[in-house]
This record gives sequence, C-alpha cells and structure tokens, in this order.
Amino acid sequence: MNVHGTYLFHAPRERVFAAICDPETLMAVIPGCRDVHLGASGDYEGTVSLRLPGAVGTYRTSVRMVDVVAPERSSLDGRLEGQMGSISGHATFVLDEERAATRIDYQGNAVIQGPLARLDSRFAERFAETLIGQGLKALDARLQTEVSA
Amino acid sequence: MSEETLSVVGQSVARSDGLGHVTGRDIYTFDRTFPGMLHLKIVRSPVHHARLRGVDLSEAEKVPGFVRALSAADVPHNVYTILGLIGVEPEEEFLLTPVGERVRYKGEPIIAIAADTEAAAIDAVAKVRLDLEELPAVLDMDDALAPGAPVVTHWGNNTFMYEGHNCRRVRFGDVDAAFAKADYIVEGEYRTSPIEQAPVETTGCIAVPAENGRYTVYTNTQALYFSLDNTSIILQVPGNQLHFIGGMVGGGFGGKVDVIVEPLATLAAMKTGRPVRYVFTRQEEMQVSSTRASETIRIKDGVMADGRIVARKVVNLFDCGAYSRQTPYSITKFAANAAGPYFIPNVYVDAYCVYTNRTPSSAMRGFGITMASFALEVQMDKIAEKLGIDPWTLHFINAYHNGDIKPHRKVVEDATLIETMQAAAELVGHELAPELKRMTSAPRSTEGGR
Amino acid sequence: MASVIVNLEVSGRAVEIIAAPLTTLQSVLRNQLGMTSVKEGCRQGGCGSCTVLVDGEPMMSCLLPVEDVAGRKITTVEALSTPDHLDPIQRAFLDNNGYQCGYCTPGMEMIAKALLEHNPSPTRDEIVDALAGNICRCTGYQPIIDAIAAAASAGQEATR
Amino acid sequence: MTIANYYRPGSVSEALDILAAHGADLLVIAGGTIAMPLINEGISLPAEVMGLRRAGLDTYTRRGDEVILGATLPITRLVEQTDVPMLRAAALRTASWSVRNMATVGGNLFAPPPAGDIAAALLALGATATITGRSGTREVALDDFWTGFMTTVVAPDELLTSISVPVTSAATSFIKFGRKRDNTPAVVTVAVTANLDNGIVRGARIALGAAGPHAIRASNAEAAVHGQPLSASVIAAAADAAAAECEPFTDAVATDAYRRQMVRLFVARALTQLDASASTQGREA
Repeated sequence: MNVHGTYLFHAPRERVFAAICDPETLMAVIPGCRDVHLGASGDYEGTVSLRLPGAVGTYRTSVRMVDVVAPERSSLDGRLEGQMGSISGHATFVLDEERAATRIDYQGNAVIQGPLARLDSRFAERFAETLIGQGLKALDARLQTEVSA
Repeated sequence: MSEETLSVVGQSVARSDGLGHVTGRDIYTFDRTFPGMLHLKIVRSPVHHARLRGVDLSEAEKVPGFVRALSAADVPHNVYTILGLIGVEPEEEFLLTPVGERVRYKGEPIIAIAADTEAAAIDAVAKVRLDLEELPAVLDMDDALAPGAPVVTHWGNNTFMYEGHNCRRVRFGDVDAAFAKADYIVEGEYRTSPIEQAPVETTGCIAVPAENGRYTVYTNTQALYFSLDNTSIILQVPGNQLHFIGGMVGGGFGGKVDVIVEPLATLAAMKTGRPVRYVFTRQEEMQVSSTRASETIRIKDGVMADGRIVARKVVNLFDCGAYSRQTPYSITKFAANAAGPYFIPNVYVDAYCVYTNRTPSSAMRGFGITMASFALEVQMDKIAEKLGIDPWTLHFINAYHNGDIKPHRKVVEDATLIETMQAAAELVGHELAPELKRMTSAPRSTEGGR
Repeated sequence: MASVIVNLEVSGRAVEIIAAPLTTLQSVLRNQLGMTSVKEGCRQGGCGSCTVLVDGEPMMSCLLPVEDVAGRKITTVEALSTPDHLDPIQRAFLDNNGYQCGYCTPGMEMIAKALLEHNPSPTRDEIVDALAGNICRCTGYQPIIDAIAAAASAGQEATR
Repeated sequence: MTIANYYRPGSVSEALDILAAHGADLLVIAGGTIAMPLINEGISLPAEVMGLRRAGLDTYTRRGDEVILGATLPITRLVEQTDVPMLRAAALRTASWSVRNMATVGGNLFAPPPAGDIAAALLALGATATITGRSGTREVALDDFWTGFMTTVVAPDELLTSISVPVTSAATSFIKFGRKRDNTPAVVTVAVTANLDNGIVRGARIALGAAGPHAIRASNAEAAVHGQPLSASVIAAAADAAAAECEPFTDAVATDAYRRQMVRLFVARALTQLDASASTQGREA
C-alpha cells in the first residue's frame, strides 16, 4: 500500500513539527483512536476502531518516531494489528514554510497482511488517505485552538 | 454414403445433458458432499514479490476446528512445471513456497490449512503470520527486459529459454533483402490486456480417500489427465492410486486447464485421511487463477505496390506472469501462425515469453492465435489503406493455397480461406470482382503460379 | 456461537433447520437440504446463479441470512418440475438450447419465472433488463432470451 | 467468519441498545449486499453482526410535499413509486432486480464509490438524512452527510433511520454512464434538478457520483448555470466547471482522467436533457 498527500497547516513550522513528532498528540487526532499511552517497548500504543464494512473492528496500534530532522522532516514506523490482519509501514513527513503557514507532504508505504490484504488496494489506499487527512485536519484545529487560547 | 441415410448430420438433435441442466439435477463438482469433509483454504502472498523469511502458525493452530496445516515440507516433489509432462523444462513453480524462497506474484500459495468448516479454515488462515522481506517487483514486460530489472525467475533473466534461445524463433527466407526490395514498409504495434476466463463455476475439486490406499478426486478440470499426471509427479504416488472423475464443468474457457487445486487437495486428504474440498472463491478465481497473457505484438511488413506481402518481421512479447504454465506452448503456436493464413515468402519471428511479477497467464480460447489474429487483421487493413487497395482484394492476393509452405516449414494441405471469403462475401452481400470469384485454394501450379 | 432454529417453506415443503448465526440461505439450501440446483458462482450477489424466489420475489440466496427469511416461502428450480412434467420455462430452455455448460441455468430459470409471474408478455428489452443480474459466460445470452420469449408465448397460448 | 451472534432487533430502540452494548466491533447490515460478499470471501471477519431487516425501517411515506424513505427500504420500492421520478430512474440503473430486492436506500449512502448512484440522486434532490441516537434524532442535509471516503457524520452510537426527499416540480435529469447498460459500476453518474423560469435556470443542484470520495455537488457548475438560459455556451461552461472541480479516482472501471472527461460530457448531456424534460413538463401542464 502506498499513500501520499499534502496538508496546509495554519501554524508556524516549529509548532507543527513539535506536534507531529509527539506520537501522543499525533495518535490522539487519528479518528477513532483511543487509550494512547507509552508502551514498555518505548513505542506509543493505542487502539483504533474502524466501522468500514470490510474492516470493522478494533485494532491495536503502535507508533515509533525515527529519523527526526527538526524542523523539516520526520519519519515514523507504525503498525496496526487486529482480527482482520495487520498493516506495518513507514511514513515520512516533510515540512515546508509557506508564509505564516506550514505545508506538510507525506508519503508512506506499508505491507498489509491477513484478510485486510485482500481488500482492493486502491480502496485501502483511499481509506487510509482519508483517515490521515482527517487526522491532520483535526491536528490543525487543535493547534489553532492552542494559538487562540 | 448418401445424405438420406444420415440420421444425425443435418438434423437438430436434443443434447443428452439438456434435461439435467434445465431441471438443476446435474451434479457439479461442488454439489457433492462427504461425511467428515474438510475445507482447505490457502495463505497467499499479500505482495507481488518477496522473500519468505518465516511463518508463524501458532495462533492459527488454536482456532477451533483447525485440523492441519500443509507447508512446503509436506510436498514430496514441490517444484513443478505443468508442461513437464511433454518435456518442457525447467521445473520452476512451488506448490507451496518454502521459507527462504521467494513468492513471485500476489496470491501465490504459501500455506494450506484444512479445517472442519469453511469458517474455521478462513479464521485460521487469517491468523497465520508471515515474515516477508518485500522485494522490488516488475509488472511490465518492457521493464522486465530492460537491464537491471528485478529478476523473477530462478535462472537469472526474465525470459523462458527455447533450446538455448531466449525466444521462440522462426527464420524463413531473407527478410532484410526483401525489405530492401519492397515498395512499402508498413509497421504496427498491437497491445492486448490479460483477460480472466471468469467461468461462473470457480475452479475446485474434492479429494476423497478411497479403499486400497487410492484417492478419488472429483474435479472440474478441463484437462483430467494433465491433472492426474501432475498430481502423481508432485505427490510422488503412482498414477494408478489416483482416480480422477471429471466431466461436469461449469464453464472453463481455458481457465481450468492449469493444475492448481488437485495436488493440494489430494495431499491434504493423504495427510488427514479425510475428504478435502478445495474450491476457489470468486476473488481467488479472478486474482489467482491464470489469465490470458497480455501481448505486445510489433509487426514490420514489406509490401509490393500490387498488394503482395513479401516480408514480415514480428517481435512479440507474451507476459506469462510469474510462471510459464502453458504460455511457452501458446508462443510456439503464435510463432507458427505469425504469417496468418497468408503466403509470405520471407518471415522472421522472435516471440518472447517474458516473466513479470503478475498472476501467471496460461490458456484461454485459441491462446497464441486469437490475439495474433487481431493484430494481423488490423495490420491487413493498415496495408490496404497504405496501398489504397480494396481490403477484400488484398486478402485474396495474399491468401495461402494448398501446397504453399508456411514459415515453420509446414506444407499447407487444408487451405479454405479463399472459399470461406467467397462465402462470407455472399452472406454479407458484397459483390466480389469476377477474378476473385474464380479463385480457388488449389495449388498455385494449377493456376499458373504466382 | 449459539446456533438458531429456523422454520421456512422450501419448494412446497415445510422445513426446520439449525444454523450458525448469519448462515446464508444458499448454504442451507445446498448443504442441509441438498437443493444443489442453487449454484455457487460468486457468493457476492454478482452472478445470479443462486437466485431463488422469496415469496415470489427473486433474491440472491448467497447474500441472505437464513434467519431473515424465517417463515417465508422459498422457491427453487426443484419446485418447477415433476418427473413427468417440465415447467414451460424449462421446456423452452430445452427446446431453445438456452444453456451450454448449464451452471447458470437454474438461476436463469428462476429469474425467468419471476419475470413471467410479474409480466406474462415481456418485450425483448424487458427480458434483457430482468437478466441483468444473471451471468452466462457460454451462450452470449441470445438462446436464453429466445427461451424466455418462447416460454412467454407458450404461456400466452395456454391462457388464450 | 465464525460469527458469535447475529442480532435482529425488532425496533430502532432495541437496535440502539445493541449498538451501545457492542460499540465499534458490531457490524451493522441492512440488505447485506455490501457486507455479505466480504464475509463470504473471508475478507471481513466480524464476531458480532446486527441486521436491521426487522427494525421497522422499511417504510415509504408520502407526507405533504415530501417523501420519507425508511433507511432499510429495498431499492425495488423506488422503482415502484411515482412521487419522485428521478429516484425511479436511479433505482432502475442500480444493480440488478434480485439485488434491488435486497439492497436498501440507506445502505446506498454507505456504498463505496463508484457505487452510490441513488446517493447522487438524493443529493441532487436536496434530501435530508435523519440520524437517531439514544439521546434523540438529528437531521443532516446530505450536503453535510459525508466527511470523506467511506466516512460520514453518523457517530458510532447512532443509526441512519430515514431520508426525507422533497417532492419537487423542478425539472430533473439523471444519467448513469457505465461500461455496460445494466448492473454495472458507474464510470460517472450525473443527477440534476433545477427550476426553469421562462428558460432561465434557478436553484440548480448538480450532483456527481463516482467522481469524488462520495456523492458531491458541482457547485461551480451550478453557479455557471444560475440565472442563465441553457444555451450551448452556458452548458459548455458548466460542463467545464464540473470537470475542473470534480475529484475523480482510478479503479478497475475507469481512470481518473477518463472520469473527468466523462463528467464534462455527461454534465452537458444532463443539462441538455433538463431543458427537454422542462419543455415536456410545460406541454403536459
């Protein structure tokens, strides 16, 4: 599975970078993600619930930040695992300043295993991009709130 | 024999299987059931190309109803090639991919699981964990032939080898000399896509342990003895221990010629002592069962102003996917027919069987020929257009006659193209020129030659 | 997993079955009741070879949990004929070679049955519309359409 | 595929209780035509499933100037009704007879694109979804129903219970373009409603199916026709606007580029037909 996208944050690059390098913040904005905590392995762990017909259920998820180059780029390794199979992947975020805003370009690839792998790959990619887009939008809203607070 | 004494020819005869079909009483393969029958489901590669580093069955084995998992180690002769029966080499395809080896297409079988119910088999398959090292995949033929491409096969390049050559070759006459003398050169490139045969009944079989150590296998194969003999080789059991029962097939179109389900189902029946049902789901049928090969056909023709095609050079790439299956044979058929039903005195054919990380391709209705006919006939129209000649006339000028030699050195004995075109013209109400109407397929010498 | 007991009427016969939750009507008909005229072609609602009538309405039995048709009347091809009498639709399929491999035939006949019950004299277009969910890979459909048109004419003759 | 329970609630409140008890792990089905194929294939492995066939949501009600469609109303019932002709046209182009007898109107709003032809028609008609939770019901215009690909405003503890559709005297046109005529996924679906006031367009709603993450409005195209006569140049401008603003995707049916071209072609054709349907209405009136 390959996903990519762009999102424009209405916040300075340093603040956006800090937010996306904080797995706890990042995971909190993933739609349906809850119980986020720092696990024994040093990874951030949580659970995600999906209501997609082909993938309904609860998934354990974990995220680890790797290759952090402040404030322009960071990468993470992530894993989602449940009854329906697993998704293990790597994503890279590149941050560029655009006047007062910050543009994020992300690119990720993942190996899907189990029944999930039998979903149409384009379907899975579109759904993943939707969740990432909604997560980034929520993160942006959160940063806005913090600014105004 | 006079016509009056014929009792069937010329008569409308009721099909013997009609009543069974319209009453729904026919027994197709999956309509059978047996006490204690197990259901076989397959753990397949989720990616196009990867090295299998490990398999973890521990969670799968805990699923209620799980009976047995089969892996590469259970298969007596795990590497096979379907056409090995007629001497095609090398053996290349795993029945189940061993740890340490590569999976070469998305959907390639790795582990087979037999369980008491279909639901339990599905659950157990979902719980198998694979450790895969994903490798770069090549999905396009031109890419696969380019230097530095990921290598699909185990012998180091991405082509099937024909007697020491990397393509099936035909050399007849001297095309380069003929091109030099030709009035016109007409070139064309034709591409076709893979096509799934999509029979309404999916591929499958049921293997049942019988008395005296034999196994009865009910299968909807289109090639019963291919299946039996390959099963015998893969499982290393004498053919007389295998009793294959076929016949009732819910559509095939070439999609049920490969030997895919019987060896695994029979192996599972041997290992468990129980009847085993292995039936493709619709998704498996569409994704895993072999398709018609996609082809890229490049044609260069040398043509005289009077319409005679005097030279043809064809390079054809056949995408066999990850394994060759029936494609080498398909290509040989293509190479023999690259001139079509026409007499061309100088012909040069290079037909490549190209490996990619796609689902293997294999047989489908007229394979090797159908797509060639498409390309050759569009090419005929292009020539007619280029020469400003009537397409009917062009076909008659070039039609082969009995006694002509085809590029693969076959002497034509059964030519009927001219007569067929004359009949076709009449059917569609096309008035042929008198000299075309007079032509026959008789040997050229009787007409004074060319 | 608690199995459930379901009562229904299948081709004129009252039956009581025990099934695991969400078992399909197709599975019950084939595996428990031996009605193998109900074919398995895709189990995705895409091929129509499992078409049965539920209270006279065509449905894909592969997508229908058997619990959802408790108390309903199910008709399969087995109900159409007796050993010495074919339904006019079956007769017409036979006479017009409205089959080749035969795998889609029971589903085709059930959709034809439903069509002629709703519309005894369909146009050729209406026949084509009705067949939209039933896939045949052998015939190219023409003999099937001919068969249904012939069955409709035969029905019109009979009522005249 | 080993399913522990298949709940079949007899009412909406019972359904909401079951939903509350199981949360996100409960798979909710109605006609089963989206979820059952995945379960049969072994792609979806839910432990708990709730079916809504008995929940009393398969109703069709004409109330004044609107029609209330129960969420689990089989699509066949849209073929049989005459209150909203566009819904009949959309239903006839959706799946096959046997599937329409099972698939539901509400389910169509959750169908993965390119499915969702009825959703496009409902969006053009200005329909409103009624969503019910244990704390009450709320109404959401379909314009605000989807939040992204396969995601909606329906919360995990809520159910879509009905859809209300205004009965309109506006001119309408509906075109589904697929690779064959029937029982086929859309390359693109175009649904248009508009009032024509002496040939001048007022309040057009142009909805596109299979041209975005869900059924979408082509608002720039709507603006291009608003207050204008349906002349060739106005139609061409609207078609260009729709082609520019749609968000087509590539799948086994069509590429995104081809879909964009077909949006242009079929928005133009739908607007042309709209004119024809309006003049027919005029003659009948």
